[in-house]
Amino acid sequence: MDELKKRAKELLESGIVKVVIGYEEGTGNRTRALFAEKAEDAAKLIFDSRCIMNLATYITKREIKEKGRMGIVATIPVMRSIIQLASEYQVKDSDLLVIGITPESKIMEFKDLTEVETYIHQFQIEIDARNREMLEKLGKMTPSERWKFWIDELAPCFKCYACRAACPMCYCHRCTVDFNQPQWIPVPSHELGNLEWHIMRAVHLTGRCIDCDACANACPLAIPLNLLNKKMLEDAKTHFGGYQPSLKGDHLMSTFKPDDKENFIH
Amino acid sequence: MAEFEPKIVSFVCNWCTYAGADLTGTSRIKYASNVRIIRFPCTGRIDYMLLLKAFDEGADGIIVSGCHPNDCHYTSGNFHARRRWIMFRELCDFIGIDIRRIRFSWVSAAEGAKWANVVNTTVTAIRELGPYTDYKKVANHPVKEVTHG
Amino acid sequence: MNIDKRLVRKDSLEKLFDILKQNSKTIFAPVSKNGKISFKAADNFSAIVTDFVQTTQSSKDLAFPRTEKILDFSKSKEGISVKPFDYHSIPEMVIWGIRPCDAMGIGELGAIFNWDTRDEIYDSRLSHTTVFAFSCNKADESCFCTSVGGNPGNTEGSDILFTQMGDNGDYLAEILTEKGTAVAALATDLFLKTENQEKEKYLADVPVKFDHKAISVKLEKFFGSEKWVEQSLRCIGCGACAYVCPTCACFDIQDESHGKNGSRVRCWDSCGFSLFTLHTSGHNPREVQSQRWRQRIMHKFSYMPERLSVYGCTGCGRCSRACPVDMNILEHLISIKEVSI
Amino acid sequence: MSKIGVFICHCGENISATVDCTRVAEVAAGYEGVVHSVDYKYMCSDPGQSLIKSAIAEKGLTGVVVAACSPRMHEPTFRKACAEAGLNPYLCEMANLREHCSWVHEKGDATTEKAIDLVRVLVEKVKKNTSLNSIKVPVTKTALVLGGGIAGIQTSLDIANAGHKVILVEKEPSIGGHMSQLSETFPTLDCSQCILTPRMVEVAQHPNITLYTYAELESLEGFIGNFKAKIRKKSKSLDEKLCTGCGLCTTKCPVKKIPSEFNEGLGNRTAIYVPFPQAVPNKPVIDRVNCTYYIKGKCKVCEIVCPTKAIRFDQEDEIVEVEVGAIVLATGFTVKQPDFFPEYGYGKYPDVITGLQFERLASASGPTLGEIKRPSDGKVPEKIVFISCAGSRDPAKGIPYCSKICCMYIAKHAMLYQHKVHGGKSYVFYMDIRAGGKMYEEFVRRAIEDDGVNYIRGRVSRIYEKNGKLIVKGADTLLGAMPVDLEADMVVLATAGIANEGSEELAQKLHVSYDSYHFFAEAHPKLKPVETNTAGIFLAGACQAPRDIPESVAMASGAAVKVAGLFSQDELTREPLIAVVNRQPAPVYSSCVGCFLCVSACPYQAIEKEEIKDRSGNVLKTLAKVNPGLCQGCGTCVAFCRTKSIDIQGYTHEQVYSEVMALLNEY
Repeated sequence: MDELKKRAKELLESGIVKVVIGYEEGTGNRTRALFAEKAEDAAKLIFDSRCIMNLATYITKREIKEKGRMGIVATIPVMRSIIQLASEYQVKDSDLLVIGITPESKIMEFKDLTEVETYIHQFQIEIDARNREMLEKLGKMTPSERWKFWIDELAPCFKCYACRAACPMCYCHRCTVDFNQPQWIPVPSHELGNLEWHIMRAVHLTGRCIDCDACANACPLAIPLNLLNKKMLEDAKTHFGGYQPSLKGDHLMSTFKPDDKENFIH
Repeated sequence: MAEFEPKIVSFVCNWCTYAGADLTGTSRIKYASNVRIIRFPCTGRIDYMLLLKAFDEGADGIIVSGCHPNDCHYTSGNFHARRRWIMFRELCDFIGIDIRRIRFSWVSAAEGAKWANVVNTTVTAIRELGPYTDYKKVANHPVKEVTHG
Repeated sequence: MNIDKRLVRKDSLEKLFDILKQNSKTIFAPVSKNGKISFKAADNFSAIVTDFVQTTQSSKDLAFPRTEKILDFSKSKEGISVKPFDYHSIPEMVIWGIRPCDAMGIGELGAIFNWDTRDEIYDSRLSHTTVFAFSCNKADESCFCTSVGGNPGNTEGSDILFTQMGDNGDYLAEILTEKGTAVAALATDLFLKTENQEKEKYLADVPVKFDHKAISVKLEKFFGSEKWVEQSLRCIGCGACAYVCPTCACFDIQDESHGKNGSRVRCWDSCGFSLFTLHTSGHNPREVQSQRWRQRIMHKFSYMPERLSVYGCTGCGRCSRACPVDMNILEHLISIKEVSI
Repeated sequence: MSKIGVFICHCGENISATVDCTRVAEVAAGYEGVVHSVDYKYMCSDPGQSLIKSAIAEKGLTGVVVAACSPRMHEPTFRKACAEAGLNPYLCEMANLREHCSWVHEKGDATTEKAIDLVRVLVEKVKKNTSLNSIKVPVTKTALVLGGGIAGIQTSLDIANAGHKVILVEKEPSIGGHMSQLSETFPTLDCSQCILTPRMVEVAQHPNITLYTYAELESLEGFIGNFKAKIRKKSKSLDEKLCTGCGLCTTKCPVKKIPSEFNEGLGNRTAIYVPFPQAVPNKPVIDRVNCTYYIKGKCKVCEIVCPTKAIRFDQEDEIVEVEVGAIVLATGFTVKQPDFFPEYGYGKYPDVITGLQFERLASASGPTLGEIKRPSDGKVPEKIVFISCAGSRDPAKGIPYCSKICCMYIAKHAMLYQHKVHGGKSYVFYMDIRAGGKMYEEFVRRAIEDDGVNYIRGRVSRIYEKNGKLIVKGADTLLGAMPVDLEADMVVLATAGIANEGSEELAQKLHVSYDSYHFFAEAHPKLKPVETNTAGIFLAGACQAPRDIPESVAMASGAAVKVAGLFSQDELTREPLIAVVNRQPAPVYSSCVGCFLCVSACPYQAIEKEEIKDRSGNVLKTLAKVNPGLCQGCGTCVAFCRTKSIDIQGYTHEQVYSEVMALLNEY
């Protein structure tokens, strides 16, 4: 990835960007976010299969935004997040320069977000085989079996909100879970508090989640909470022909079709 | 013990279903007394969280009802609501919430008889399903002593 | 009391477990779910996992539950009637299989809960708890107990400390407290006399990485440092570190009421959350993540030693392992050690 | 601390017959915060209302719950009563014990229990109610009317005669629209221009009407009562003040062979032209596309001949900005161009024409001065065939709807033909004869019975030419689909009425919605036929769907009344039950994060962006802001907002939450 280092160095030297958000070697064979501000920091940049964290999470973060225009090393999921964020007015061209990484791990430059949008639209959001299998398995269960499954899976959750913090789409300053007049979601991490928090999370990400798995990867207790988002993704396909992040801002859940199905309404 | 009397909460829009239920009254059509109506301006206003809250607080069933498509007083509130319901139902079902306990319906201001029928059929259905103990257990009021991981 | 050292055969552990159960003890032991190990009430010995460096969650959950009802109340026109905490609801517990660092953490947590008014509930949970710690015969790169005054065979905070003598070997049991003695007494024939009382050679090697006293001295002049921002840029402000930490004690009090009846609940909170210090006025004294990160380190390595003369860190390394963005506390402490001011 | 008063109404025996009202009152008295709870025979009666008023005065109530009939019945009554007693009307709620309880359940404990629950719900709700004040929006008492056809003319005159200013914008050089092209009108056969032109003149002379012809809407912003519109006045290359309309220029203009739009291409006009003799204003415009000067840079004959030196070749488009309080859309419709029907050979055969072209042929002011002559050789057609539903009611052609006016004008055309061409033979191919309307059916019968028009129920499959005749191949479905071949001299197609080109763009400019055929959509198909879903914008005539003259005029007057009603007050007063975005102290400002997903969810375009700036004008935060003039209070945004930053007054989060709690818990 010398090309990446080189490009990042140029961008920082030329002042085109003030900071490059990328990946660096972490501890214990992990990789982590790097915020390169000086040209020499660029040397620390790496990219390999371990670099799966969704860096888009950082572009809405105040301390990083304040540094000035950001360059961001962006794989396809990251690019999708960026476009979704742009469609929600959280980021614009002047804030951001996308240093794309293609599925073949090639560097790819983009003039602006419109180009990024066009690029990612070639790829459909596809759920991986393992999770698809899991969805099918759950689909075959009876509702009460699923209920047992989820109550049991969510039991360990102690509401550290790592899933929320790691999600690029969870940029709200005050999450509904912190809304206390009225207290919609119980604060304690008892069964109800956990259940309703995860339902709410799934609802709020419906039509916005781009399936990057950041939430599940962040969970310190390995709760398969991304299954909820994946199910919503599947259902969006089934009922509305799916969605793609789009600068047009025609959001799945803020629009409707007069002929949306209603065989369940009687 | 006495027969189980389901508690059913109903979220309806002011312009169609609420008025429809008024018509049921003025037409003196009798129906089961298990249902309590909460009035909203539009189905578009009905927050999915309210449905969960109703179950938390011990409802055994829920009715959500508003204007037929194209009759919405606000032109498209019910269309927005319908799209949310589609996804919310899927999510509930996936989590194992018993969606047979949530009845969605369109009842216009002219359908007094339909409202009575919606209530009666829902009450019968919920009576067969019995109390929603699964959710009540999870809701645990009063809070149990401790929750460990 | 003087330490009574006994030999416990490897295959006696299960017998011991069963005897404890027969004596109606609730045994919390390391159990694995989705590959993550936490302390759960174990019904049978086979459920217990032993092959790990460190559990994902600490054992603090048992004396300081994530969610704990502290009272019930009922409102009426006449006023409010309160049903206070039911101390009888506390079970007789044995924590089985925690590491010496966690055992040390129990004391540190206690120091916070009792620094002025005593936390009756915490204390009485603890008084009903017997701690069976197991020394570490292996460690990983996140471990640093030796840098914060602990060690892999540390007896502090344990009632009985078991040290396995060699792979698949028998255990040396150090009965350290009255509580330990009492529990051992339930199964005297399993605690055998032994001459071989040497445990050091079986312990994991955890090199000292820094001097915690030096760190706290440095921190006194470190508040304004640039380091905090540099270190915490990648911190996303979740509570994972605090919730797996054996000594993080922040909690929130919530009333959950339903009509006229309700319960008051104590539940975990974290200084890492952006709303933790948000005032109603809109002012937030810790507006940005770097300030919250600083608070975390200062609290553990400066404020606690200063006010409670204990450290808020046992070197268990859980926060580093649990962090989704690789905020490695050891790495950061070393880098603080290395800056010169 | 709340002081709630609860008032249980017996409604004579309507409620008390099945509900134990006294018990309900007793139970309610026990609720926290309830300081007064009584039951009474008729709460809505004067003594009933004074019970409420005096309780408010004596006990200083902070909220009132009246448990009686449906709020849809008496909520205004009791809110008014509270207001008279000095309590904010929005601190009064009603529990529906009659329609929703006593009338629908048998007498018994269960019914009384339900009544108790319903009361408790409203008691807990009203505790969370806050004082609200009705919203006032200033109204600019000028109306903008888009389109100068009969609908636009009628609505402008009605509004102007009601004493309000009107700005009428027409994109053609003259007002008059399609009606001015018509010969006679059904069902009375009176001359179209004879009844229209006086109205056109009235418009031009009316002191309250400003007329902009050859002009179009450029842009629109604002909301009901407060619109700002930019109008583009296309250059006429003419100083209208100087022009006397003598017409010398048009006679001298060397470019004479431009097909006349007004005559549907059946006649010609010059490059500087007045669309038709009775045009209003009767002043020419230069058609720059065809003018020699604009093409070659020389000519200027008109300038030379003009006695008042009114020609301005260098004149540019002018943008006028106007402030208006209401807008009426009367942009009309157009007819499907028949090249759409290759099977009928339009364009290929000059004697296959449209209904509108026939109107011009039949019109005394038309190219043939009212004689029916066929375009190809000017011969009088001896046999003429009319084909209805040319495009209409033809899903295959993408127009499933009925164009509504064709059945009648075909009957009229056939009748006119029979009157003008004695001994001529006319045939009408039809699917059904839709003659709903006063004197309509009779009119069609007259065509058939008195004037001997031959009606054939069936479709025409194809038309082709054979030695100077048009062969019309059809079928008569009343005779078992027997093939009918006719040798016609002329064929008239009743082509479908469709939305104007660009109606979609216009709708988007105005934020009004449109149907799948691009006709503008009314706010409610039954109850709001002249309103759009954007407050302050109304519809008249065929821009909403194909309409005939009487309907267009009726609709135009309807829209005018809506406008006059709106203008009858200096301020718009609206119920404050609308959405609001929360505001908090700096540096938070609001929990809104400005994702603006609510903007796309709002059916009324009521949500705008608001920039929070510091003293030096730097934007600190961009938030959603609800425009109280536009918000109708549906609450779709409220349920949609992730951060619960939008709330709706009267149905707030706190209110509905407490209702659910109250319904299912003991208090």
